[in-house]
Amino acid sequence: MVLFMAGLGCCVLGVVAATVISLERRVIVVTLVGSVGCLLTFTAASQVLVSGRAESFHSSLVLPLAGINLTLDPLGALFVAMTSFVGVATLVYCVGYARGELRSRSALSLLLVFLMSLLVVPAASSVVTLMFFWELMALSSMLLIMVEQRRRVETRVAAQWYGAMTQLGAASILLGLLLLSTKGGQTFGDIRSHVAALSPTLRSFAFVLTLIGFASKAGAVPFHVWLPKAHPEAPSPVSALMSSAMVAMGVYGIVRVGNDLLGGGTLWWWIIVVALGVVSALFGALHAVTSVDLKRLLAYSTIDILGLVLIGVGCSGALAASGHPRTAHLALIGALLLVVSHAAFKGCLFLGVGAIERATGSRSLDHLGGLIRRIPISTALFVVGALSIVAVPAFSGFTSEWLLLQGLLHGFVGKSSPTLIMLLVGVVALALTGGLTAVAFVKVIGIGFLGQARSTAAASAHEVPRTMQIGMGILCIPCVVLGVAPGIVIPLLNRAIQTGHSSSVSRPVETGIGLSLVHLRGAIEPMLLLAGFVVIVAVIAGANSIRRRPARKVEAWRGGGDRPTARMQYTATSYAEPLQRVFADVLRPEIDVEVTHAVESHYYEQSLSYESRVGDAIERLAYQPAIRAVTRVGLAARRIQNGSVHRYLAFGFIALLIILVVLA
Amino acid sequence: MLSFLALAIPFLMGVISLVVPWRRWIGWASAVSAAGVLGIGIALCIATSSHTAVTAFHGALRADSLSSFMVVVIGTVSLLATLQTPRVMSQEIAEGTTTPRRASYYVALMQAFITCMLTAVLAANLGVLWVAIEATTIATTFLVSHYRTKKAIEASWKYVILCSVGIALAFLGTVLVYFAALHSGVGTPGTVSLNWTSLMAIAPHLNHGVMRLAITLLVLGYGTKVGLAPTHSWLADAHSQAPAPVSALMSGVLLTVAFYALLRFKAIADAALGPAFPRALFIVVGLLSLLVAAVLLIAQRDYKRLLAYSSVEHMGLLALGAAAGSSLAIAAVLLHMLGHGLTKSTLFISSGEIAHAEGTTEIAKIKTLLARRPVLGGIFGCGLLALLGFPPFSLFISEFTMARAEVDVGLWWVVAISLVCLSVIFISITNHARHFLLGGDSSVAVPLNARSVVVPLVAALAASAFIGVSAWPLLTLLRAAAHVVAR
Amino acid sequence: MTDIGSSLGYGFIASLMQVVLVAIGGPLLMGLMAKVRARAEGRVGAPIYQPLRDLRKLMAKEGLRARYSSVVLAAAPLVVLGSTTLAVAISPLVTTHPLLSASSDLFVIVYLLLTGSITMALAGLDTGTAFGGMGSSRAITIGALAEPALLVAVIALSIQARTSNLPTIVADTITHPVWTSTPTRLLALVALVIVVIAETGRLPVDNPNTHLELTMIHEAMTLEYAGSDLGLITLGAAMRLGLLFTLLVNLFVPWGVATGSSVLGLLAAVVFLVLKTSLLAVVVSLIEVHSAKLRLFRVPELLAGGFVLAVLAVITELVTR
Amino acid sequence: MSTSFYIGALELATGAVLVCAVMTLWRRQVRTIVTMLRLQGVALACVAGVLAWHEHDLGLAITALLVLAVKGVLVPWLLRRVIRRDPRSRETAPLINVPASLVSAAFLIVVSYVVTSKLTALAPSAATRLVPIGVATVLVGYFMLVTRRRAVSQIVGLLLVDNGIALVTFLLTAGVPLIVELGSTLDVLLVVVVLQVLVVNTGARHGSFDLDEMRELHD
Repeated sequence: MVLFMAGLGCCVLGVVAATVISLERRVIVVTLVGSVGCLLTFTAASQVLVSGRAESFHSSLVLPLAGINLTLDPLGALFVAMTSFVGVATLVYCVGYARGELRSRSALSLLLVFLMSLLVVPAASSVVTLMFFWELMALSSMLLIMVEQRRRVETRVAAQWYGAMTQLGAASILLGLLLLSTKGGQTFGDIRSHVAALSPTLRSFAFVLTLIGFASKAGAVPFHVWLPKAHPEAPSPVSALMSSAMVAMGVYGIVRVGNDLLGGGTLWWWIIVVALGVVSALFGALHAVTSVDLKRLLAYSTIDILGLVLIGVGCSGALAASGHPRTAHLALIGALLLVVSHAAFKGCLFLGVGAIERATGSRSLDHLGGLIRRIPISTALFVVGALSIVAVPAFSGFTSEWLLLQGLLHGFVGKSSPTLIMLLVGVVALALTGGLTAVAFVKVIGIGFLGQARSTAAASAHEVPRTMQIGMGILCIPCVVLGVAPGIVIPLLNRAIQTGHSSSVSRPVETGIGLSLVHLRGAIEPMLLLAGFVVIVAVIAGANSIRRRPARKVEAWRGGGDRPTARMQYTATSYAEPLQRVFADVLRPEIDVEVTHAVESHYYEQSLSYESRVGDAIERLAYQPAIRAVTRVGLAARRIQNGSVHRYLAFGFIALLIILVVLA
Repeated sequence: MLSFLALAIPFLMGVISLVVPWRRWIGWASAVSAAGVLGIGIALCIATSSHTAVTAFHGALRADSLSSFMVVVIGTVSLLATLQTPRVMSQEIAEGTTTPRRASYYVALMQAFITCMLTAVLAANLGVLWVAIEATTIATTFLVSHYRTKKAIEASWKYVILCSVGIALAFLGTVLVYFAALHSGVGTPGTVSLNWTSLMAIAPHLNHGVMRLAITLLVLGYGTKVGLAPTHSWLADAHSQAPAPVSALMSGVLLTVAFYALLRFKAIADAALGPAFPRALFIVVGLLSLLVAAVLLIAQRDYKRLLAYSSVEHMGLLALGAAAGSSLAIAAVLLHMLGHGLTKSTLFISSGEIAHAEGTTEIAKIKTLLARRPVLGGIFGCGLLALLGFPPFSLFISEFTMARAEVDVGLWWVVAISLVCLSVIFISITNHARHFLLGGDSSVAVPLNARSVVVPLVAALAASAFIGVSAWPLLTLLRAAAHVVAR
Repeated sequence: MTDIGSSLGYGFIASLMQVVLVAIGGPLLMGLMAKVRARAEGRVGAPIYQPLRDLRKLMAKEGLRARYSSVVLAAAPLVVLGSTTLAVAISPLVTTHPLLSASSDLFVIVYLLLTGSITMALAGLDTGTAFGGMGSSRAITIGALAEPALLVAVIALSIQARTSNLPTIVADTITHPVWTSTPTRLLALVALVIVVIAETGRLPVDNPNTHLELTMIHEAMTLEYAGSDLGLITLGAAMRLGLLFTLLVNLFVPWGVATGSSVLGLLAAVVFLVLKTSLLAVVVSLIEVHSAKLRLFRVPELLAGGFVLAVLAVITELVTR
Repeated sequence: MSTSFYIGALELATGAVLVCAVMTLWRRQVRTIVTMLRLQGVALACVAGVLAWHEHDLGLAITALLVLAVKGVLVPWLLRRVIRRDPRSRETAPLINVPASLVSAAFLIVVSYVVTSKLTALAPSAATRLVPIGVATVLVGYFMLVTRRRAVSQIVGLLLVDNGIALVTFLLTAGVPLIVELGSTLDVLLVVVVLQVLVVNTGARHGSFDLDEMRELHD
């Protein structure tokens, strides 16, 4: 715990440094101090994960009228470790990335405040501590989104949306947790000991309330609207932190409250969770396929992956509730591993987009192309992240999704039909999203990095500073390591979920050279697979290159026309067009085609313009009407204060009469 | 003796400012007197920290830790407000909106206003408390109409009429309490008085029917002054027209002083009627205020009125906290009073500066403030964040604790409703703030070179943040003060 | 130790055998299907071993690469062929104890094949020509739509066998012959056939020997390839075909697959496998003869049908359990 | 003195207070209304005096004189000045016409009888029986505030409320402690002064003081 507090201290120190140090040395010092802090917290967290012993800290001086409670148990430690890791990478990246507003005092100090709150939230062990740092996290991230608010109005709108959604979420979390802490004591320990005494309806009510809040933080549909707005507008390091660490806090919250504080709960809770997950996964995947703005695409894929995680968490909860603790653990491990690897690859991808933006000044796929020849290193690092997210074997994405699938697969044993149906739906959603995610990222790599440059900026792109590459590289490590040798982290995950579920079963996954399920038939050895693949490719390449001249460079086939130009290539939009057409009923794209005919004949066209936008249907159909309604109420309410003193007096008079009559 | 000093200092200051013609130092002197009040308040807190009350004037003045805390709140906010006096006044004299004579009046009235509030919180007799609060109305009327514009006059007229009627009802309520005390059947009529302690002593024997009527009238009456719906209407007008420091003082402490009166009476009512009835009463007015504030903030056009309605909102929160009534809740209520005082006065003072710089109080007419006036906009923005209950500012912790206390006594549905209202308010205020704070480029930034504005306001925000993170100097005091009116 | 050593050796031999078998059998399978089709249409058609000849010719040619191509274009053939070969090596075609049989998981195979298609799609985009993009877009779309049907069908099988380990499933099926006739298997079979037709680019989804730009899918992606690269890719495609067909038959008619560790058993298994697979090939090509190529936007309907069948397979498994 | 006379006097004076209140609703001439107010002040003083005599309470006697001085003399004088300065407020312009006002006044009186039963029940006596009248006066005053458009009539309404409360005080508790009584009366006086200053100054500066024009401050 000393180490942990020291790490937080470093963050505070960094805030101070950010405010006092002069511009030229500010960034490097702040990032250095922050990274040291993250390393300290990372060490503390890994100690807890390895030893499995929780450590705690309490002080009644901080946070008046309640006092601060911090407990670093394995579950929390997992998220702390994850956050610290991403934090280090992001800060290193910042050294090269930070320009303009991001180097300002306020922005840098806010960045560290954000990091600190991210580190404390999983360690908070009382309602007030959690809410305090939760809100601090919300505030700092909201302000960080606005760092570049002077340039674009979208940024301000995004920040507003984010603020509103996070406020609503926090409100419902607050109410839920307070309901749990009614029977005296608001520390998590008290809640655990008292929760049994609460009525089931109250518990369910509390769970649903907290679920709404945490799910909105995890970007679950239909509470996701803020996510595709906020992530693109924030500076890349911030979006990386938000998408990899902050969004994961939503999952943490659900696991903490549902599994730990409420100790499992009933089946239908988890059915809701799975339902949320399924909808988000499909919705996110589809929008990711059709998005053209890189960050928007990544944001939607975050919704997608977090949806899968929710499916895992929900199914695990349901299995536990219907008496299959082993498979429940398996699914939960899969979900948590997915969270961790998502943090790695999504962080890497967001930082990569930052690099692209720095190199080309654009985020839109339709302005990119051919980057693999201009910025090879960034491309390579980005591709690692992409391969990991499309779950190519021997990358982290595959391992976690495999575990998740095994969890669901071996869950098909019980007789409780709701569970089975849920598992079925979950599995189907996983299957559906797998292919779509692949399309989305093939599109990103193929359109963005391959082919010819679609703009002069892309054609004259330059490789980004070394520190930015290092930052991305740090995040690539887990993408590969978790994929090749998942045995390293599985034991830690086992420990993490032991605190999660009240019932403690032996480890569901055995780790040797690969993974093998205990008492269940299923195993993979990614390392050996990789080795086999390498050998085979080597053999083929060798055999192929015997007495052969290197291939001659020629023009691409002209198809009988002129030399193919960049404008002849498929664009991002046209690449996804077939799928967009297939799923038109869900996506509701707004397409307007404009044809101006030649004056001579109706059959000849002068010019033709085609535009297709895919807006967020849920925002259009659910949120906008609500906003309009509230505004109408507000306008109507002005009549209360119409300036007439007589009306004001009448309010009092009527109130007086009512009182007198009621009390008589 | 201390409490007597607390009254004497501002009173004398007021007299001085009337006899001595206006000089800039008089403004500073008034600030000094406010600082003196604050000092005495702290001294009182230390003196009363061991659950003992300090009395003066044969018990006419009585300071227990609750009153001492209120003195501290009054002192703090008055200091903030009076620190503006020298600059604002000489500025106005220079611009010809004020004459030196009226500047002296201004100072005198401010001091009178402070004296009245101090009397209210230090009076042992609830009748005197009433007189003092009514007197604040009189003292502030001409402060509200300071600028003598048609609008200012209108505002002060509404202010006087509405508050006087309301306060009159409060007097009726007080009389009923006295009546009930006379016929409580314990103690000879001679001994019965309107002293809070003696009333508390016989509270359990007071007649229920009378007490119900009394407490209801009191809530309605003093509620007018607190700015609780349905008699909140004067608030927005008065606050938007008064000079910024006056609005700061009114919104920052006047409302809470009136609420202090309600706390005293609620203690009696709880003892007499049991918690249920007063609780219901406070919940009704609290939720109503929140609701009114929420709907009126959605389409608000004037940022001073916006601040005023947010005062209504926070008073509603206080009412709900008082409804919970546990000592934890009351401690949170008191903390909220302090935090709200700091934040709201900061906001009003800075809004005054903005209005002076921009020449308008309409939200729609101001754009890109943060870019053009970084300091002023920054302070105002931070103030808004504090007001919206974001950590680390103290309003977060007090609101959280009040909600917690309310849920503890089973009022979770109240918390739910209030959270909905708070969210609406949050969205509306952020929406307005977005429109007039954000955007623009910082190339045209004009620095604000008025240290007397920046330093106190930043200090106030810092103080609010500090209290929010760690209120160790206050904790014992808060608990002691809460213990006075809550078991 | 020796036991492990021997089993390792055995596994190695078996896997090698499978690789060779599929590497040669895949092209022959294509030839066979072409032949059957030709005969059905009343033509003589090319000899069955024509594809092998083509391969040899391609391998001899010099390589050409487009000027605007990157490393992806060069690496794609290796990755495609490599991933397919790995899948072939570890899946139970002639024996239930191939190399790495522990991790010859259904999902591994599926994702290995997915890796292949992803690489092809990227290669199609690499040269930045319109046709490459078109082919890649269409192929990946079809792949994405086939993926769920494939996975769900696979899951149906795994649920029945209580594992997703391929050799175990095959072995269990041999020990429980009943399984092959359960509705689950039959539904899954139909679903898988549809998926396999889509994945291998046969009619009615894609016409393997069209060169009309507007209709081609797989061919459009490989348009920029020539010489040995084209050879490797064609071989990869052929092996993919072979693997999917052989897997299909082994999952539904597993008899003949060597469960023991005798070399004789292996040889017998090879014979069995060849017979079974050729039979399937003939059937598929006969279907092809009688079906015209679908419009691209009719394909999703077909695959959706496959998907629904797969889901039905799972459900029936759940209810008939 | 005999109780019968005491009760008679008390009832007479108390009744006078209410009658004056109702008259203010009835008459249109502001001048007359002010006269009514003066009469009411006197009547109130009488009530206090009678009670003081009956209870032999010196403090109450002083209060009676105070009330006479302030409400019977000072306040009406101030109001007359207002009227003189502000010609527009010679005629009241009610938002609700006179007959309707009188009907609602009757209704209010009934209400006050109903609601005060609890009070009289606690300590039934000659004085407390009359409390409803006091409450009625308060309500009528409040009603006037709500329905009358002229500045003066609003001040009058406010004073009616005050008088009513004072009446209730006398009847229920034979007056609150003297210090409070002094304070409250002084406050009333000051309020009237303040309002008078507002009206007069505004009249001087902005032409006239018209409540109908005072609707600039709104949302």
